[in-house]
Amino acid sequence: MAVKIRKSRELSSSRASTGPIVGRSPKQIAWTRFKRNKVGVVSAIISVGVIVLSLLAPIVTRIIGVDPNTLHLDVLDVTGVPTLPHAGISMAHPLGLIPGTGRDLLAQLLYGSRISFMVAILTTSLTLFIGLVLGIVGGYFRGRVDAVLGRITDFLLSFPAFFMIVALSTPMVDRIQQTGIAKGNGARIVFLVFFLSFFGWPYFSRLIRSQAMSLRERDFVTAAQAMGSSNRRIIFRELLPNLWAPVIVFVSLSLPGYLAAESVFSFLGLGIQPPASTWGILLSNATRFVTTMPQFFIIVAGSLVLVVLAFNLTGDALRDALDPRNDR
Amino acid sequence: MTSLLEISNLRVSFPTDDGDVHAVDNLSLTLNAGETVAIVGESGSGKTVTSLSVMGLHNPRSTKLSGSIKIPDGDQVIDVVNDDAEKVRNMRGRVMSMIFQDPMSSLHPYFRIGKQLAEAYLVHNPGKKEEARKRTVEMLDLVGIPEPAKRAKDYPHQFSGGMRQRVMIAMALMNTPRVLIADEPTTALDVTVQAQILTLMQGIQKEFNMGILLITHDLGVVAAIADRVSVMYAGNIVEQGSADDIFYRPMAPYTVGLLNSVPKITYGEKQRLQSIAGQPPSLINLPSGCAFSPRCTYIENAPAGSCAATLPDLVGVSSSHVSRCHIPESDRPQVFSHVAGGK
Amino acid sequence: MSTETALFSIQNLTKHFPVKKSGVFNNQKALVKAVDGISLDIAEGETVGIVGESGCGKTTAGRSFLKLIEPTSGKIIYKGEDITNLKPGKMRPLRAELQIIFQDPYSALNPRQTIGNIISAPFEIQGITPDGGVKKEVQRLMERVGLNPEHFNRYPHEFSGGQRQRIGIARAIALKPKFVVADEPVSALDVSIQAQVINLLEDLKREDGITIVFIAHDLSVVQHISDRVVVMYLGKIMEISDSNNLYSAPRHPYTKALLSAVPQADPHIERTRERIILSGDLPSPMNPPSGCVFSTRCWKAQDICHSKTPEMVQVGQSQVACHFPE
Amino acid sequence: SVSASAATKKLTPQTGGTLTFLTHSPRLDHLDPTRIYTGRDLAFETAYFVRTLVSFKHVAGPTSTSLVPDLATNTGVPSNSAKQWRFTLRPGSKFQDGKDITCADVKYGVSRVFDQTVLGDGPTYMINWLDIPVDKSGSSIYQGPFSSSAAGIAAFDKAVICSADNRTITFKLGMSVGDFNYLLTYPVVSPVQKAHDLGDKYDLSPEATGPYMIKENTSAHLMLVRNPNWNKSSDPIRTPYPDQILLNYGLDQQVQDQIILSDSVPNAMSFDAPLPTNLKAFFESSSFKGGKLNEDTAFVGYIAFNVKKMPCLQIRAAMYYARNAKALLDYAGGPTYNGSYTTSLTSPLNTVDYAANGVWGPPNPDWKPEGNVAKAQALMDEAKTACPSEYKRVTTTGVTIDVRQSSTLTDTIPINKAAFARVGIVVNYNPISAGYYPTVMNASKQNDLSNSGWSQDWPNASTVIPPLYTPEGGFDLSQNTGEAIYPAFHAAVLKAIGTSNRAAQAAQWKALDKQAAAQFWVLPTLGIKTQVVWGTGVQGAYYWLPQGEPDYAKLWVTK
Amino acid sequence: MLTFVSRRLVYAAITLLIVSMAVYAIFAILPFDPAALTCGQHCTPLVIRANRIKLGFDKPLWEQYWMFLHGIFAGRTYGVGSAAFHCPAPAFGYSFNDNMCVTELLQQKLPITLSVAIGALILWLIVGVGLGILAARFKGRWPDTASSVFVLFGTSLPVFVTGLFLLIWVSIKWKIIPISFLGYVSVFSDPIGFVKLFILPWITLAFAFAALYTRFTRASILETLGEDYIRTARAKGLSEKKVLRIHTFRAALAPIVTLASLDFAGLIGGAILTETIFNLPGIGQWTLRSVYEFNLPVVVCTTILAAGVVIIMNLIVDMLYAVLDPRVRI
Ligand SMILES: Nc1ncnc2c1ncn2[C@@H]1O[C@H](COP(=O)(O)OP(=O)(O)OP(=O)(O)O)[C@@H](O)[C@H]1O
Ligand SMILES: Nc1ncnc2c1ncn2[C@@H]1O[C@H](COP(=O)(O)OP(=O)(O)OP(=O)(O)O)[C@@H](O)[C@H]1O
Ligand SMILES: [Mg+2]
Ligand SMILES: [Mg+2]
Repeated sequence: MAVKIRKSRELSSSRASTGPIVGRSPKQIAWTRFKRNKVGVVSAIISVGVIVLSLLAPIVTRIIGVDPNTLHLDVLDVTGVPTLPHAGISMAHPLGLIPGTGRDLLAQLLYGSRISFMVAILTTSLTLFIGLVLGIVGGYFRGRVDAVLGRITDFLLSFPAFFMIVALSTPMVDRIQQTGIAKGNGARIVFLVFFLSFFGWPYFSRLIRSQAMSLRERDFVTAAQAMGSSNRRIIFRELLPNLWAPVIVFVSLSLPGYLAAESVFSFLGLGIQPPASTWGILLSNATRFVTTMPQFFIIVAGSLVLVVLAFNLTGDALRDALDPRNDR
Repeated sequence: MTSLLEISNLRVSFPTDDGDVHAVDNLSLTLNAGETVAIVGESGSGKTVTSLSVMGLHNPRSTKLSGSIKIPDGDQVIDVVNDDAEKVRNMRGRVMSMIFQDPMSSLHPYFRIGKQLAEAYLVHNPGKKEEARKRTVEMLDLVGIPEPAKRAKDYPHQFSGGMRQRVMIAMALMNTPRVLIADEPTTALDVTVQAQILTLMQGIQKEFNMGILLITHDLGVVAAIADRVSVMYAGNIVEQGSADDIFYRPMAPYTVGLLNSVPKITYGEKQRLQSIAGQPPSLINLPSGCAFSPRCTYIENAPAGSCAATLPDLVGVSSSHVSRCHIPESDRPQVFSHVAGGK
Repeated sequence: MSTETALFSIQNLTKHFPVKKSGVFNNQKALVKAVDGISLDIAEGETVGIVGESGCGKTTAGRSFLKLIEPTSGKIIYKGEDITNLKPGKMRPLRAELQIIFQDPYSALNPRQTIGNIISAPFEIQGITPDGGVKKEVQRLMERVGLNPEHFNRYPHEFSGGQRQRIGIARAIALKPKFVVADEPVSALDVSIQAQVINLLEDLKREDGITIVFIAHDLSVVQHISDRVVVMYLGKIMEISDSNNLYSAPRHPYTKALLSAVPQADPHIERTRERIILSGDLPSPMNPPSGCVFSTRCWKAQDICHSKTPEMVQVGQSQVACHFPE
Repeated sequence: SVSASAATKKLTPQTGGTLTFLTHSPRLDHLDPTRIYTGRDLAFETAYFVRTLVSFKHVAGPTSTSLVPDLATNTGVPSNSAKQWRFTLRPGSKFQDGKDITCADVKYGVSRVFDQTVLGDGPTYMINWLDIPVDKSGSSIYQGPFSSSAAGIAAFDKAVICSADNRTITFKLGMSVGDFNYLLTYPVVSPVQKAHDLGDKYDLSPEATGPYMIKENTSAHLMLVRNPNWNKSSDPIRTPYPDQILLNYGLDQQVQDQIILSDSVPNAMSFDAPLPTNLKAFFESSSFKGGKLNEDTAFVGYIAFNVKKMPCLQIRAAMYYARNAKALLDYAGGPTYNGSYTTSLTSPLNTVDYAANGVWGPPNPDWKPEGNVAKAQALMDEAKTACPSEYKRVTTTGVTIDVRQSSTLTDTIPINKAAFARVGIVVNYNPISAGYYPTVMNASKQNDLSNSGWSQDWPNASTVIPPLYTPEGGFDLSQNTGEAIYPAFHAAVLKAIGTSNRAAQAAQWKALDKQAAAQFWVLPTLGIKTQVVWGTGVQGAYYWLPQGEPDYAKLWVTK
Repeated sequence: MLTFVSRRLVYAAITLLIVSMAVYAIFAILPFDPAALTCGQHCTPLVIRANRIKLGFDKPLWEQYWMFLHGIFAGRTYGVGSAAFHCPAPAFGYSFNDNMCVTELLQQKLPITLSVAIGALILWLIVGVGLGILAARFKGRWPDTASSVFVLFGTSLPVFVTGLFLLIWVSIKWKIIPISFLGYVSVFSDPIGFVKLFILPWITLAFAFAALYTRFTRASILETLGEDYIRTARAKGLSEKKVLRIHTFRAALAPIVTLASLDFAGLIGGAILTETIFNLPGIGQWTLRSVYEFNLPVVVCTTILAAGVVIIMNLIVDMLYAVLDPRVRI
């Protein structure tokens, strides 16, 4: 019989398929994986929702019809607790009134979140920027620059950061005011953002550095060098796109961290000061009423916990979805 | 010859999010004393899964196993697949032992070599510390570690790759098992070291009259030490026979393709390699019929449409040489006539 | 062949990596002599194979050829020009002609870029616009290496190892290089796929006349594809031989041992052959043996071997560095 | 306005047990007699371990502001138109170590206040009053016992004289001070043994002269136990019932209140007023079984204008009228708990010197509790032409108020902002968390306004008007010395101090108070009320007017 | 080993020196006069000047710093004349608010902070590692789910929320663990009183940290279980229990030891919130208070102390690691 041999070129890879994942970028795959995680999706929606609400606080409060500054002194008893039923929770004041001044709690929460988020977002951005730049510089160029950066990182990491920020708060805020960069709460925000990032970037930069170092050893970087690529192009085209995963995870986990940090410093009286409103200030205010009007404390603490939880869960879900081990 | 190991109709699959991964599909195999049986196949064909099944090392909660793996232990015969896990555990390291592909990561980095070896002995001989120590030194000596008593006090990272693989072999031999499973024992090693290990394994087999189940993708290694060979493709055995049968009288297109793909050290004019086109299939959505059919160069010689329709049976010229193919057996020698190494 | 007529030539190339040994108040520096004085002339269109055990310096040598690793000393001459100390800016145009293919098809491709981007990168970097535009040329290249050109917009993870290796090859040949270092391009691949890639490389070599340095630890693969074979051990060249000649007449004891150790896919050969089993392991490149580096494992070693480094000598059709060549 | 809320049952006092005090303060200000100055410390420490030569009467009601002898046998014998005062010591009084208290010890005690560099914070009247010359820079030539020149020592020895029997002490003053003996209620004139003086360190463990002595003084608590060398016969004042006094520092205020509310520690008395949020639970709920006091104090709150930065009288007045006093009074308490509108810088509790000045508060028809917006607006309109640049600043960038950081700022700042906004005045706040007074007392650091408060040292406006309105007292935050009327005002103050006729003096103080009020050098806020609460085990508590605290000397516990 | 330690000690000393200089420099550029803060309301320029001299603020900065360093080793005398007093070495300064040498105060505060930190450490290790092991052991089943809920709340609830809840409700309202007024008692003199005093702070801190450790332990164990050498252990015929106990834990817990040591070091200065809420006069509360009061010598001292503990702990961790993991050579 005739022996028939098929030509190998005729074989397309159509049947010898590469699995069901066809035509999707790593981002899309991560997204698909993320979408499968119900808890993560809900948390992400909450997180984004909260940020949007806080950014749009003036509009939102106007729509709901609440105002953060209107005092309702007339409905307070001698101890400052609203005398209305359900502590003032009503259609007009969905979360009730704040004891002491009778301001609307929802509006205050929304406005209060703005500074809290501002601090968290600014700190995260600054940390991200410093960490990314120094991490890539150290990891990619190595050599002496890296050695120096490494020493500085080690040095900073051996500081008890929280402690240092507490210890430095008063003198540094005064110093900032004196230099005229900012006054009052501006100076306090500058202080918090600057020092939280100052002690925060080494952690992130280490992560990025190790990633950059391992990426640098990957052959695609050598390939780019072999093609005559400039360092600039390698950093921006080859390294950075591969650093998105740690960046996104870092952002989603450091936002709640810094949000909580701001509230702790305000709670201790070292952060932003009244009359500005932040979640930390609301919380420390709420502790005064924890027995006489527990719902105030529960709503404020609950909001903080909810937001931190939502961000953390989003971060976890993102981490799972972007896990480099699932990358291939 | 008594059979030390009898695998029949073994099926292993792993449920995953994307569907079940059918890693091993209906595999049967026997291993006799003093014999080396090799399983060859490409990456992902299910070799390691088979060897772990024999050891009973799959996680029962994430693995679906069926069929049977019978291993005699004294007067009784234990079925690794269906018997009590505790019984199987009791046999591990005593009746059957295993050496793994990567000697670098297979030893615990935190414990001294001696302790790890002695432990293997003590599991099955509780309390006999002194004997364990003696045997450790003995075995290290046997596998060719110089100054064994001294080296037993070292940690794994103080050994080179080849030495570590020797240690792994020594550990596998601590209780003089009858079945030794070697999963790619030399893949991570250099050729010169590989030669040392292969020679060592052959020597040990003679000494203990063990049955060795050798798992590898290197046809050279198979040719060097295997008595019988099973060729696997996508979880299936496509051909089984003596080493000579497989290398000189291959009956399955995949075996032929494999043999043709291997470059050989030759004098003079070099022939172009005959590669197998395409890629191995996904184990989740196996092609219908014969899993190899999409890549098969000889498909036109089979009855039209049969390859894509049904999986051929494992039948053969003789009971010891069987293969899977729809091409009529009588046609095959002619079809495969250009096999390079054929004699 | 002389350096003048060679397309590519290296002279006495060394690469020593400084490594830190954690000392007390000072960090003692130790040197890994990864490549220790190798010389080689490669003619245009020739394929030179480099074999040796893991860690003997193959990769380091290959990358030094292309100045992806700055050599410690020695000379690299390409087309008669000394490129050893060329500044990166001057080097850039040359990079189009000197290319590399990698061992690991996973790490060689940026997982965040499409195949199209990966293969078109050389054009972008070198600022070259081929006839008919980049996209068309990329698709032509994809077809050339046996990939479906429609997969232009896919990402590396959607391809199998063999396909990825083809992508890497397509990228390497995009600018029609003269000289390609293939660093173990098939080691990570299964036999069946390995054959596909070897065939592809052979086609390229034949059709485009590319000069290839083919690095592998698998002697049979190297011998199959190369015109000449270089055997390395501990950063040094032991033997350079015509590839056909190597098997029939190995001159260096190490080559001999290597050849005898490589198992062949043929039970008859295996059953009948005498295996030379080398004792011990590769010594550390941080502190290589004095004299002939192979002397510690050589069954023919005599006193001179331990004290004097052998010179490269011509024996038959081979050059060999041994005091007692066969 | 003493509300009779102290439900003290007529029970026989019992001896023994531990009386516990709870405070959120980290410590008492001072234990060293020379340095004790704040009301609560005075009440507490003089009740237990520091005796003074003279004391206020330990009884409930207004008669308590009269003097009775303590270590001395009399309340002082003035001579030479009150330029010389003589006191005789009571026999049998001993130090903790058993040594008799002598005139030399008192004299040594007096000498210590002169070294302000080592022993600051105490009342410094003695330095101004004793007949000791001053040097060119105006400081006394006597520098205290630690580092004095021979001339200084000689001058001091001439001013403070012990009799031969070491029992009678004579003070020679540089001017007439009719109420000099009131100063002797302060431990700054208590005996200290020279041999035991540790300077700065004496503050940690001063030697007791009272019925209790310090056993432990840690950062967590102060523990007092009975002083074996004190005997009842030599002390007409104190009734030391409990065996032990324990003062716990640093509690969270909420926790502190909850402990008393739930009567977790029946023998505990809160050293601080309860949180405003808990007032209802303490005072209006039947579930609280412990004791409570709700009383007026002599403490007057005010916000000092930095007149140098705010020279425009109209604006200062406008701020006064714009302020919403009612909201602030109602905030956490109202008149019941929070206090009353200020009508004079002198407390109404000082019945001799007090009179509503007619500018501040109710007698002024223009004044309205929630603010007189119309009047304030009119003043602002005036200011627009009278002081345009200041007007512009106040209504645009605004004025800045220094405040000490506190938890109630979250509430009071919005209330104030809203009130001032009614007439277009913008207020900013500068909360200061550390070193409030050193900051605001520094003229270059002080902002437009600085929040403060003052309480008389004893019932005489001489301890109010001079310290607050003239630099002599060292507490003049209003920077008013540049004002046109100031020289005349200052002269009148000096004259009033020297006036020994009490009625005539009172008339002068009233006039001065009114004059200052019209200038709005300060913005008065509230006369403050205080609340004290304690557990069911504490007995014998009543409000003691002199220091505005419970009379600690009379407390006992039911174990 | 010895050389490693001495080398690291030198490094630690240099780091501490830089820390102390940095802290000094920061306070030196302060916009106001530290001497002014040493006296209360009645501050006359004379007093401020005297205090400045007493505390050495009149000297140039480098000299002040030198006196500070010198004081650490040789003790330091403050004030002049018969009112002078001496703080014996190691003298970190003098706290004018407490009228005590900082070192003396430190001796009072340190046991409290150590009690808080050690107790919390033990509790959170037991709970965190225990839950982590359970979660890893029963991966995907209910103990795993339950522990992840715990982890979420533990990591999201701020310490002051947990602490206040425990204090107000558990301690005061429900009187489950009544509040203690004994002040600090040592474990040795009154173990029950000691536990009563510290149990709530321990729970508060442990709740936050245990969550972290549960998560970390679980991940670490699961990762170790996937190692090849675990498969080797199973292949020897070891029972699953032994595989876990002997082969998995040691490898999985090594990084936890590191983490725990560093967290512990952080607590020496960092239990600020907990100490504040529960009114424990330890280092954290002391620092916070000193920050409020602007008590510079204390802040300088505690900052250096806290950094020192972290640095020394880092050194210990590295040594521990070398003990735990034979691959690590030091
Ligand atoms: N626990 C598991 N869960 C899911 N899939 C698995 C699991 N273990 C193995 N597999 C899959 O089963 C298939 C066979 O794997 P196996 O390890 O047996 O291949 P192999 O022949 O040993 O290959 P190699 O030569 O690469 O070692 C592979 O596709 C692998 O991905
Ligand atoms: N960047 C480096 N720093 C220090 N040592 C290095 C470096 N790169 C390689 N080496 C060492 O140099 C020697 C040669 O390495 P090289 O990678 O060239 O070997 P190879 O022959 O390619 O080995 P393989 O077959 O494993 O790829 C090895 O001992 C290696 O450890
Ligand atoms: Mg395998
Ligand atoms: Mg290599």
